[in-house]
Amino acid sequence: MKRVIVIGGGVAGMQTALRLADDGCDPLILEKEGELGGKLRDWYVLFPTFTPASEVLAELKGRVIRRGIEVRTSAEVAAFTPHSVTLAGGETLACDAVVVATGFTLFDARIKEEYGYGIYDNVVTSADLERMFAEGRVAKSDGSRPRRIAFLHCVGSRDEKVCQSHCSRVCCITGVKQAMEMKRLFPEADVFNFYMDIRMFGPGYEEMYREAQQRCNIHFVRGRISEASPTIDGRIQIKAEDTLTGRPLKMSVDMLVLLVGMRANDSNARFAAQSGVERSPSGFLAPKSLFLDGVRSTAEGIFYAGTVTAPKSVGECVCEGYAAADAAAEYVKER
Amino acid sequence: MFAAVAWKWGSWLWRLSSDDRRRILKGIPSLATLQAVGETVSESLLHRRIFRVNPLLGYMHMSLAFGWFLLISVGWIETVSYMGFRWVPLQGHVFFKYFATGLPHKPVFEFTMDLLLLFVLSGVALAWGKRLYSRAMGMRRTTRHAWGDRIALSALWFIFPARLAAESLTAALYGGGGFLTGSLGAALDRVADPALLGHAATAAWWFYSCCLGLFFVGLPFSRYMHIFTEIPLIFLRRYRLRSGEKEGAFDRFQIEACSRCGICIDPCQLQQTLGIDDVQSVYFLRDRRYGRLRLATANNCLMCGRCQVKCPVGIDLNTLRLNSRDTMRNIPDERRYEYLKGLDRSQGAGKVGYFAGCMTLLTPRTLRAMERIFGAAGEEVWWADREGGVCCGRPLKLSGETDSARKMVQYNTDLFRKHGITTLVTSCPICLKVFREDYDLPGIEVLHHSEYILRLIRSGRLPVIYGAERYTYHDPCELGRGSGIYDEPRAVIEAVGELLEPASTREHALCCGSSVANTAISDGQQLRIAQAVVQELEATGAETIVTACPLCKKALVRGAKGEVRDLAEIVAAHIR
Amino acid sequence: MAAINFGYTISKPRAIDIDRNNLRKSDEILHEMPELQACIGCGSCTAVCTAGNLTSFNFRKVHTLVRRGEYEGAYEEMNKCMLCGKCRLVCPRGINTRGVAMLIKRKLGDF
Amino acid sequence: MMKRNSWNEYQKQIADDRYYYGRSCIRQNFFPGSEKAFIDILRGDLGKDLLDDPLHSSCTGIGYHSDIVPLETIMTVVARQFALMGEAGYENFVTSCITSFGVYTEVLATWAEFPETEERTRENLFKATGREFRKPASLAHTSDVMFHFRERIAAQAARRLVNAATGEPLKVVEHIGCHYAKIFPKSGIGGSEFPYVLAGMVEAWGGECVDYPERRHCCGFGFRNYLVQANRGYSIANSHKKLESMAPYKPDFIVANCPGCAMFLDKWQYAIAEMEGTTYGENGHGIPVLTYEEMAGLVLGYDPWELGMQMHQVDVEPLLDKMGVDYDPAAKYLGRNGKYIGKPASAVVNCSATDTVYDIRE
Repeated sequence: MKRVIVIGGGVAGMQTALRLADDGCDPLILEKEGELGGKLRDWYVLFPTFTPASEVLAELKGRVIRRGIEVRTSAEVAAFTPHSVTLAGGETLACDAVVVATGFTLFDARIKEEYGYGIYDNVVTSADLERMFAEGRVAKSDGSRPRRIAFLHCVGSRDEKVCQSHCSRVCCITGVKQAMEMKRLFPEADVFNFYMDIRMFGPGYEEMYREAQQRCNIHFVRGRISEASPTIDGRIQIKAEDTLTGRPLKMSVDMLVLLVGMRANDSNARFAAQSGVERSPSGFLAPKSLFLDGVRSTAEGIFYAGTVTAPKSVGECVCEGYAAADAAAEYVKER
Repeated sequence: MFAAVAWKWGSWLWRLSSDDRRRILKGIPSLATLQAVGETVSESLLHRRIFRVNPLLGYMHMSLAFGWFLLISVGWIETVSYMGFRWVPLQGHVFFKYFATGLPHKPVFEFTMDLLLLFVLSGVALAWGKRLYSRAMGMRRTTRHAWGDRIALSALWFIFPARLAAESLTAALYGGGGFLTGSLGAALDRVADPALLGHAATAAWWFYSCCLGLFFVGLPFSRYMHIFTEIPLIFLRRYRLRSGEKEGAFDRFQIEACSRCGICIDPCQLQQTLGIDDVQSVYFLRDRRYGRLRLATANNCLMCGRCQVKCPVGIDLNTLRLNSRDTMRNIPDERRYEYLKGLDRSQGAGKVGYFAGCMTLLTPRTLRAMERIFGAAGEEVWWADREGGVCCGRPLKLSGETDSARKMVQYNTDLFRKHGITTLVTSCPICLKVFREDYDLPGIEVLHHSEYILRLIRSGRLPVIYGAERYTYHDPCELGRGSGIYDEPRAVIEAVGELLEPASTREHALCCGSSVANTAISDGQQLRIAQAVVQELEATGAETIVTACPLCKKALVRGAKGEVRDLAEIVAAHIR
Repeated sequence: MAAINFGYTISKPRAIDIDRNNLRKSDEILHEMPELQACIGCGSCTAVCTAGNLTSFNFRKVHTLVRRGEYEGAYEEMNKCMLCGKCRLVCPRGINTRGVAMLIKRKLGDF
Repeated sequence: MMKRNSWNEYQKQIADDRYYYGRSCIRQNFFPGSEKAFIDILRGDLGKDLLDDPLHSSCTGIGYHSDIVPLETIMTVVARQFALMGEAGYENFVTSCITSFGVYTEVLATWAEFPETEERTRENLFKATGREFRKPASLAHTSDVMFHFRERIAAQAARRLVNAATGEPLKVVEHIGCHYAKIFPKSGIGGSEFPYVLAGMVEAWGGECVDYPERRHCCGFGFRNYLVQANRGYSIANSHKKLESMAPYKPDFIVANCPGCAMFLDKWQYAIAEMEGTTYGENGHGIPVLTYEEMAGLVLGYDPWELGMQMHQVDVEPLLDKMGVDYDPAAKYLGRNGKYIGKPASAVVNCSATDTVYDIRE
């Protein structure tokens, strides 16, 4: 049986491995963390259905285990070629093809220091908030209930000032979802979403957006927050332009949630240099073609699945797992 | 009771405007009085109009009203025949049977009275039935009443059964009675102990008199005030008194003449399609009468006029709703709309002026079609608002802002006069209605484009080809029920193709649901109404739905699978 | 204390200060017509507006300011509206814009 | 206290000795003791070599930011200063003015980005003056230098920024001029969002910085906003906004590193008090505004009148009392030679509720 190594054990990697097994290959998942699951492990519920992420993850992991797919955790990849993968420890594994499903890195909100993340209490990121939801303990740092919450879209997305020109796509709908969750937890609180554009690209997203506006009375203000500063009573004052009225706007909030974007992994540059694959200007790995070869790299025998090529939703990553596996299986059979 | 009624009428009459009073004085010695008497008989007693809407319901109302009236008059004659021709009060008969037990029987009277009682009782039975199961009466919904009404209604319901019981028991004790009371009495006599019968008779007579008393005391303050109010209303209407855009004393006659029969509920599309059942005219009039009308109720009406054509009392429901909105919303503000000063964006010159209206500017195909029609007919046209104009004012009026509407009216009137037109054509029925009713345009003939196009066709100025298409026509409310234009659009359609009539048509036509008169229902609700209307129109099998209102067109097109066209469009497509 | 005339005064801030604005009427308006929150600021209403064609009246801007608690001048501005209802026909979010115009006038005016 | 350490990421090279000093155009009018204090501290207390060259000129920054002086001209003027520095045998340029600092930084950045502009400047300078120049080895603002030696000054301090009576640290509002790091965030210590240059001094000398909402807001000078009288309402509105925002924190004084900022935060307090009767400090007084040199001078035990603090619009005596500075009230309005220099009329900003306010127009 042909061995195909899947680098990364997130949703895309797991689905790739499952499909490779279906296609008669012998997959091996290399996961750098201690367990499978990738970023989804830190997520609470998924848009637009509020499905628990753990439910999706448990199902996928269960399938991987039941299928007896070989998995190596805590295995960080240092380098790879189409026919070998070298681990950080120096061990080299031979294979017939490689599927790169290494995902993305969350943007470090501290870089946008004007928003005060890591400086002021009660400035949190969307990822922090997911963790708080999962732990069932959403509150201000002093334990009290927030009365006014602001979400800021596009932190580390579409921002040349931090070298992230691309759109991370899923943050808009995440912002809507989290705003609704906050409103559910704190019905008395006012929730404001500050956005540059609202990009509701997926099925059911627009409907969810509308529900957030009309039923949950979440205020959407078109304008990017320029800065956050502390107030004497421990709140955060934010400033933005309400571009739809052409007036500056300021208010103090109890919590500021930064919807952090998806950044390309730093390892992409290394992989590109070593393996001859190409990177797009955004830093994500570039597929051979955006139209006909979305899961193939520019190098023979190297395939992509998931957010390693661009920001994607969970469902899209899983779909790419199927496609990447089929493309890899086809390749190893012909070889 | 009579005092309360008299006081009410007196005060309303007193508060009538001097113009209205002059109309009454002029009307009294005229033929109108005789006609009013006739109408009073046919409506107040016989309920001819209800018969037309719903025979069963008509019978119910007639049996109650006319039956009771006869019962009172025949009873009075009976009393008189016993007591001789001395002064017998009208109500003298009520307890006659109770007090006059020892008198000789007059079988003719007893038979007649029993027959009448049966007549009334059949009506009561129907009323009970209507409450229990309104569908059997051909009404999907019946009125939900206020507490005062329920008491009066219950009293009314029990008056006649109580009278039957009382008279039967009396007949059982003392004999006599007709085929109904007599035979019932005889039956009772056979089965029951006379002492018990005696007590029962006393109780029944007491119950009867209580019900009667309760009813008459409650009458002026309940819906039964209509029994008496309809009569002066008929007279005043014959004397050409009308409700206007501001509330007036005459409105009170109209409001209290409402019997809350609930006939207005069924035709209401808000009820039919959306299940909204607390805003219909009956509830509106009730709330207004008792001074608890809310804006939400006043606003939630399409003002399509479907209920008005069905109203058995002929109450001017739309106008009353309009002037309620005026009371609630009108703000006289002289500084409003100052920007209208000196504005004139009109184009061209000609004796014929064309006013597209705001909505037609959103249906440019209609506008282009009118341009073609004018061109083909060789008409020189002055275009009032092709490059944006000022609203006709009707939407503001419909919203109750009548003073603001006056500003629009004044502006457009000045504009029309300034450009010296003799004919004003509009393709918007909303504009048409306000032009005809509220604009003072001497020397300018106002025409809806359907009327104008028909003239062109009939005079040979616009030669059209008869095609093979089949059309169905949707009557716009403001054009049909609002302005009485039903035939012209139909004649125009028939000149270019085959016309198929939908199930509800002409004065019973449905409203598209997007009426500017309603600011309460949501977009989704408007759409549902439009879909229901389209369903009926498409059921005709026609390929194209034709209407003659840009707003109706916009509304219907949302729900339609096939094409929706303005009248002008199909004509323009058939110009030879 | 007699103030000195410096030839200028302290300019009023242009910023909408949500902390200072009284949002009661805004809340009432949104409570009565929650659909107004569904506005996505596309501007169709303003583009099609009969009054906006003749004046600087901007329905979208006025109702957005009202939602932020900026009521000053909103009533006067809203009174430029002719209630013709074209905006309602074009709103992609199906907002009952005529209802909104009437509601704002009612809440901010002397009704 | 703020969890702030991001300033560490914005560090720059500051020379240790041998400075060529560029003065400000306007400071000597409003805070005449400050530049002298800087020279005295550097030469006297720290033993550094600093050249105060009388040949150097205005950088023309005010004209530049008011759209009067074109870019080519200002580049040539800057080049001339560098030429003078080279001729004097120095290569570390320090300037007393934030706008100058911004101008020098901008010009150097422009030359680096567009080398042809540097070439043209060389030609222009040579044509105009016959001089040639070398770019400085280091460019710093004088507050950067003071920040650089903050620990040494702390070691030599005669007193600290604490309330002498209670021992509590003084609450200080630090205000950084916009041109310090807002144009080129990497040119300032701590970057543009959380500049640390003044905060570092305050903390090193025992004070405590106040983090108030409008901390980053401009003082309102804005060049055209002040210079055109019709726009002055906007200028004062900016200071007004800052003062409103900081007042709840009850700061003991304001320290600024920009000539314009110190002046406007000081003088606009007077104007606001006269216009509206509003004051923002203790007991109905204004909040004293210090330059960082004055602050350093007080810490090192200089006499406040030697530092020129009698020239402030808002009286500094309440602060001096709080810090336990020994001063002679009678000497306040005596000039360097002991001659009476005149006394300003009383103003609302310096009167407590119990004071009598005189109308200065009388």
